[in-house]
Amino acid sequence: MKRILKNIVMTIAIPVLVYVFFLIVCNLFGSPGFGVGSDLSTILYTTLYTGMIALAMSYNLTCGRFDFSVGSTIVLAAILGGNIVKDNKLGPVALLLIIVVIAAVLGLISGLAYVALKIPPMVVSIGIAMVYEAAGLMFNRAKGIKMIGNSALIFSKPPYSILIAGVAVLVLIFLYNFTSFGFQWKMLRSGQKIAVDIGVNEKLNAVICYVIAGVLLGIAAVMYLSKFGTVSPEIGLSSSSFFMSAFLPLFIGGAIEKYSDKNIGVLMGALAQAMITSGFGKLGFSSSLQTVLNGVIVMAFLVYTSNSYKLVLRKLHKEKLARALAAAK
Amino acid sequence: MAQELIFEAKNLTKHFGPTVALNGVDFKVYRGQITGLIGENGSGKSTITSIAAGMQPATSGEMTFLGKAHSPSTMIEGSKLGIGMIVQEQGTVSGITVAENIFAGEESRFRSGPFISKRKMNQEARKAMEDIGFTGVDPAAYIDTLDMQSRKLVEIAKVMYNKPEMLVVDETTTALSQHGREIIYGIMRKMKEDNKAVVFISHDLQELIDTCDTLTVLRDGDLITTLDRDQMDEDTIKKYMVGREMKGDYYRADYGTPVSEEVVLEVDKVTSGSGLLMNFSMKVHRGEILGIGGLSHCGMHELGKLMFGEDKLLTGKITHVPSGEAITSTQTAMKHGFGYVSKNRDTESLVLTATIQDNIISASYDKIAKGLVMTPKAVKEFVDEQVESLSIKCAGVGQDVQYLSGGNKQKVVFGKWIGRNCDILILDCPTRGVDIGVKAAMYQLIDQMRKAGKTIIMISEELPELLGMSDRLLILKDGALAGEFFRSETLDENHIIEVMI
Amino acid sequence: MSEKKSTKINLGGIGKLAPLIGLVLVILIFTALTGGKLLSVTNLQNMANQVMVTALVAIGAVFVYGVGNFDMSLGGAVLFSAVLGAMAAVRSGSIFVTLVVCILVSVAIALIKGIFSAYIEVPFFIFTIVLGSVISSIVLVIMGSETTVYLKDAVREIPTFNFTQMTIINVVFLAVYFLVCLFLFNYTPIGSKAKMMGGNKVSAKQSGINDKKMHVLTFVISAIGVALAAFILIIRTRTIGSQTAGSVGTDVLIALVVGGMPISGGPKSKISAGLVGALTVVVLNSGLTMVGLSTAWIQAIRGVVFIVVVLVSSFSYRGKLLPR
Amino acid sequence: MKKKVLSMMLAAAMVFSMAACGSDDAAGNDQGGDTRQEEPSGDEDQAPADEGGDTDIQEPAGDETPSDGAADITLDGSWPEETVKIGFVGYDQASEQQQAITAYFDYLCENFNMEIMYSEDLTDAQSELDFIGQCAAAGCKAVIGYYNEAKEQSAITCADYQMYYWGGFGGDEESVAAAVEGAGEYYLGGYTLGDAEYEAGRSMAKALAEQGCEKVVLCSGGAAMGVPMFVSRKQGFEDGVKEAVDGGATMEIVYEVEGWPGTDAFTAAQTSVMDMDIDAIASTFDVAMWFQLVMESGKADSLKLACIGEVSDTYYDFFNSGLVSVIVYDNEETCFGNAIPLILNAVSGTKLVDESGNGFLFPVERWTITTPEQYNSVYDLHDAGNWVVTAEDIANLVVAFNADATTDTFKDFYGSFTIDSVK
Repeated sequence: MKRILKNIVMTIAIPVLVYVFFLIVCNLFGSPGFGVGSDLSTILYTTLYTGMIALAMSYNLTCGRFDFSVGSTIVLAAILGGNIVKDNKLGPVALLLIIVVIAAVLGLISGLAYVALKIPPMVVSIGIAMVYEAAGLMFNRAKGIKMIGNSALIFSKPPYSILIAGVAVLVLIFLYNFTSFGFQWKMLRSGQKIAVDIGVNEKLNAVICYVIAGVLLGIAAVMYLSKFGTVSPEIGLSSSSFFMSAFLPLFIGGAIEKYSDKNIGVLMGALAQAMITSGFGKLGFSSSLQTVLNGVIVMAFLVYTSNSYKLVLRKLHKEKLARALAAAK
Repeated sequence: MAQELIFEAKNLTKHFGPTVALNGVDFKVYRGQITGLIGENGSGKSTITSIAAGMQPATSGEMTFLGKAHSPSTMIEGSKLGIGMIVQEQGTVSGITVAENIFAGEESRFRSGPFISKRKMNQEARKAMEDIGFTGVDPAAYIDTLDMQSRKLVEIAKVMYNKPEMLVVDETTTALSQHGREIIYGIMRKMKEDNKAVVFISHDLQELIDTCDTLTVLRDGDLITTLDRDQMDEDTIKKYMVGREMKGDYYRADYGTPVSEEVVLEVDKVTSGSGLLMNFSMKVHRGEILGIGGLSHCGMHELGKLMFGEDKLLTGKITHVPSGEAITSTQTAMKHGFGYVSKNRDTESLVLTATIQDNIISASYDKIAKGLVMTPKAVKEFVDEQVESLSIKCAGVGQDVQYLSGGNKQKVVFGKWIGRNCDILILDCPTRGVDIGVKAAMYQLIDQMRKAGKTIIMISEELPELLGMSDRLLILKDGALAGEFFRSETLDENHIIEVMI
Repeated sequence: MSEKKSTKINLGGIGKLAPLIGLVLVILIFTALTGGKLLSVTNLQNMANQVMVTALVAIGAVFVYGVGNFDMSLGGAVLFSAVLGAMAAVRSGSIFVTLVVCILVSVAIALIKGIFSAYIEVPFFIFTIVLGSVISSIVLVIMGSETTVYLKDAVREIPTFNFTQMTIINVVFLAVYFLVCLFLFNYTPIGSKAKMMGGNKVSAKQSGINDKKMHVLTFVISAIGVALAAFILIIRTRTIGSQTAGSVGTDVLIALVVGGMPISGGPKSKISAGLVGALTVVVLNSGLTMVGLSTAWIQAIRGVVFIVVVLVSSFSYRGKLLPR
Repeated sequence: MKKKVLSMMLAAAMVFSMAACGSDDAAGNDQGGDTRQEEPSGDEDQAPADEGGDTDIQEPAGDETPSDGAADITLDGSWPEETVKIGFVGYDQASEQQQAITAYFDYLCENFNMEIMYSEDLTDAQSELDFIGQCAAAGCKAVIGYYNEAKEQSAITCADYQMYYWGGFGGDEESVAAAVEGAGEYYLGGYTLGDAEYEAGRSMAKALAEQGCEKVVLCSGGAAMGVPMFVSRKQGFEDGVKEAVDGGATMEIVYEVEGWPGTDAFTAAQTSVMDMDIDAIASTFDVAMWFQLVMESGKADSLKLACIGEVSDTYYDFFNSGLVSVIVYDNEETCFGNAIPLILNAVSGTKLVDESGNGFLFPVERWTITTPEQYNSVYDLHDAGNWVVTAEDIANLVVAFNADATTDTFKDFYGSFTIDSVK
């Protein structure tokens, strides 16, 4: 029982700390409206939206596969799906299904491309991102999708946003912990050669990761479309701006994974990121200053996670040193 | 008793790109027998067994197992068909639990409805470990919490869980402690009693002679002969392995040559960051071959790295006596003419994807470059000299090191340090994974270097090599000095083994 | 084991020459498609100017990628040195001061990156993506309300260069920097050390290669390329805004990969990858635009060509495991 | 290894020597059109080109009878014989204004033998100059500087390539003077709305004041990022508010939202704005990203939106429902369409120039739409496929068609066009 309590505390530690910090700072300096009323709904939306993107990237990044085509998948899925729904005057459920299916197919394509060509994933994903962006531009003569006020756009507000994101996370928890895909994924993450020698089908596992990423990006696309009602095509790899805010959740998720589950960890990271952004907003920082501060926080976290093994090592050395000195006497 | 055939390979062939690992080998394994397999590195012995186990496909030829045609595509399929294999390298994946390692790839066995129950998996894992007498490990713990020995035993438990009809033990014993070896010998004996088959591969001739019923010798991908128990003795085995009479002395022939009193390196109350080495002191004299032996985890490898400034030094000091300077980093060590050949050659002494030329010059840029300029001519001279003097067989200096044989790779490493003409050479298992032909050349080379006045510190897990080559031999046990022996004809392995184990 | 001549090498050989073949192919195809206009004098001058920034930065980046550091912050570095250089130009009015400021600023950024990659272990690739966006935002904070920096308000008249003079300056800068880098990479230990470090960090360290010094040194060499690119940007466009050099980060990556540079660096790195890659990309862009395709088609084709060239040059190292 | 390096050096040397010798050539005969240029086009400026049009006058003489000039040239895309390729420097293909311009130019290309080459999304001076070079290589005759970061440097680069340049640099006289001096006869001039961006912000504020809005939120877009266009629009809006307050209205800017939609910061700011009790949101770029939020918050009737935008279907139902009350509209046909007559005249040898013989700045009206009737008058016209400035109007301004066309007739036609003159 004690261990479970410790796990829960550690899992929610980071978001709670961030919340308390900004609550104090905002009330002292900035306008006091932090984490209350409409600000809360923004934090909820940003948490779920950034969380979906971060989760989509987490399944590939931890296996060494950086995916540049995240942003372009969201844009293309929203534009194709949105126009189909708008032209045929379909309802919200159709909007969700169509966009998620399209995004899953886009994920499948980029997964198959990577597995078939066997060239570094980062390189493939840049080529794929270019092609998806170009497709988004060609479709509908660069008008993208404009369906403002359309009745189907319900997914940016609770309860629908929580519903779709919640179901997605539950499915992921099930897949990650209770299916052979999850087990084999964990093995491939740190023991690629051994796993492949034993007989684990790495290609299938990689493609599944890309499809899962596709589905999650589809959900993110639906939420984005519901929030703004319009998506315009990106060009010149500028769609990479979509995943800039996903790094912090990814690393916080990595740190929290031991205490609970990777997917919950990433969501907690997204919650922390959302609170940081709205906290900065309340304190009246300019958007460029916010980018700088966000960047510094991510860098600090990068340095911590990649050097935390040194702390463990130092502890071991200290113990051994004590034993050596004792033996020497 | 009638020997019942369990496994047969007919005209088995395997090509790795241009090189031929196996050409047309016929190999039979009988029930109730431990079939020994021996051969140089690259002779194809591991290739046969990994094809049988399903780790890699054969280029041509067929196999029959338990009377049926047999060609498994993965190790999981192989184990289901009844062939289990234990390899030398680490076969467990870190970052996941012990149970997940044991049932890697076979999770669906514990599926109840859509879920895979971790509870059932842990239960079965505990049972599998208890089957081979390996107790006291929590199957739900992360495997990283276990030391090397226990991780290997987890691997053995995994293989035995599938109740294999034929078990392949591929050079596993060398990396294990005594306790681990006992477990393996026990398993092999039990398999033999249950009228199942065991294929045992090892470098240690004595071990093979003690345990195997028949011994098959392989060389360069061809099956040479199969010896029965009575025909097995070390010299005939070696003769078949090398294929020609061993000309001249294998090790050093001279005894009683005096060693200069001058101390060139002093190790004073040293404790290494990792491993067991603690408060260890020793002195090294100029021009001597100092042998350091012991079991694989006794701390000698950490000592080697410390002397080269590679590892973290918790206590004590290592000083290069002639200059009085302490060795704190690789740069200072190399400044004083130190050289270091690591035990894991492919991951620490060589860059496999680089060319032979780049590897050989990688330790002597300051020697080749005049000022800043390193002319291709100077580089070519430097490298050609090494390739000739060590007679490295290769398609050209521009060939990638990864396409060379084990022996030639080791020659490149030696070339790297000899090119720099170091005074003090630290060799960690210099002849590991090298075939006997090249081993003999290595020993001659080490002897020549001694004669040229170089100081050599040879760390090795093979006692015959230590006995044959070193002027003075230190034996380590659990991080401390267990015994010191001096070179003499009468010295033999038994004295040393008592101290070592 | 018999030592038959390894066919592996010539298969790899084709892989090595793929980028050069790619460049020639692209030139031939588009010369035909544009009825020779591609190689018209105007367009050659045009391409010489366009290739400048990408080539200069890519050639320097070969050292950094070679050591195994995957640097995505080059665009930010060019922007930062260009903005500060332009500001110096306006206040000092002298071209020489501008060049010196560009060099100092880009070397300073290089040292920051050097410290992080050598002394503080960090997943360098993600670090530079974040560093790139931070640098661009710092530029906005510095420029504040000054919006864009125009050379024409300089204290003393900065000499303007007409079109042809500009081309000559470009050619001289690129040729000199390329030859210096060619010399450093192939005729001094730096290149070989970088290749070894990129190939296997541990064994490079065990051969006595001082990895910390090498990390910093390779960043400084790349910083010189960044500074030259920023300088040329200033004197050519005479206007530096907050969006300058926005796409340099990805252009350099594409140029290096198309030039045959392995993503993780190591022994197969070659200095020619920077130049050949940049030339191929410029010819491709120029040809596609001249053929009169819409922007969307241009980018789609560029994406496909990018993947195909990488596929061809990856034939020399195909393993059983999926590359990471 | 050595063979490859040598072959590589050879390739590089070959490319650069061609560039170097190419550049000597161009320096040699700066004046005349480059004879070795591949395109068969005759020299535009050497001798007055006399394709097709029988009128052969350099300067527009007033006494020519208009009738015979226009008679034998039909508007079916056959004139001028040799297709006039024009480069268009754009910054965002997805922006509504650029899409509206593209539609208008497509219509004109059906009437005149023209071909427009659109640039990729250019963000900085260097890629702008690269694109201009690209147009020269593709054989363009002129470049329309819809987007301009490098100011007069673009005009000078066009002159180097012997191409005409259209662009008013946002009404910046200093840059126009430098362009005239640097680019000479290749600079055609451009429209000016008298510091267009500043005026747009000011008229938006004025219109909102007239509609009695007191508490206003301003979306300043790229102002914080130092993009000149947005900085002056914001400045204009703030001054407009000050003027309204001096004129007795109670009006103040309650909150400023920076940056672009899509970033987390923008989303957070939008939500907090919806909480404030404000009666207007003004944006220095489009305002479509607010519709969804305003509709959901149920403030559609109490809130007014103003923006610098387009007459297009996105705004149609929101303008008619009264949600959007003010649109400051640079009508693409008058603001950017005027480039076509200038280019056609220059290409056919009858370049329109001001009294001192150079390219000139001419004022153009910026329309402030405040009533649905005004909005629908333009929208219905476009919807039905006809245009405010038709091909015939443009033909009238080209000397080859109508000998009476002069710089003054051109200035009057475009200068006087207001929302009310739309039939």
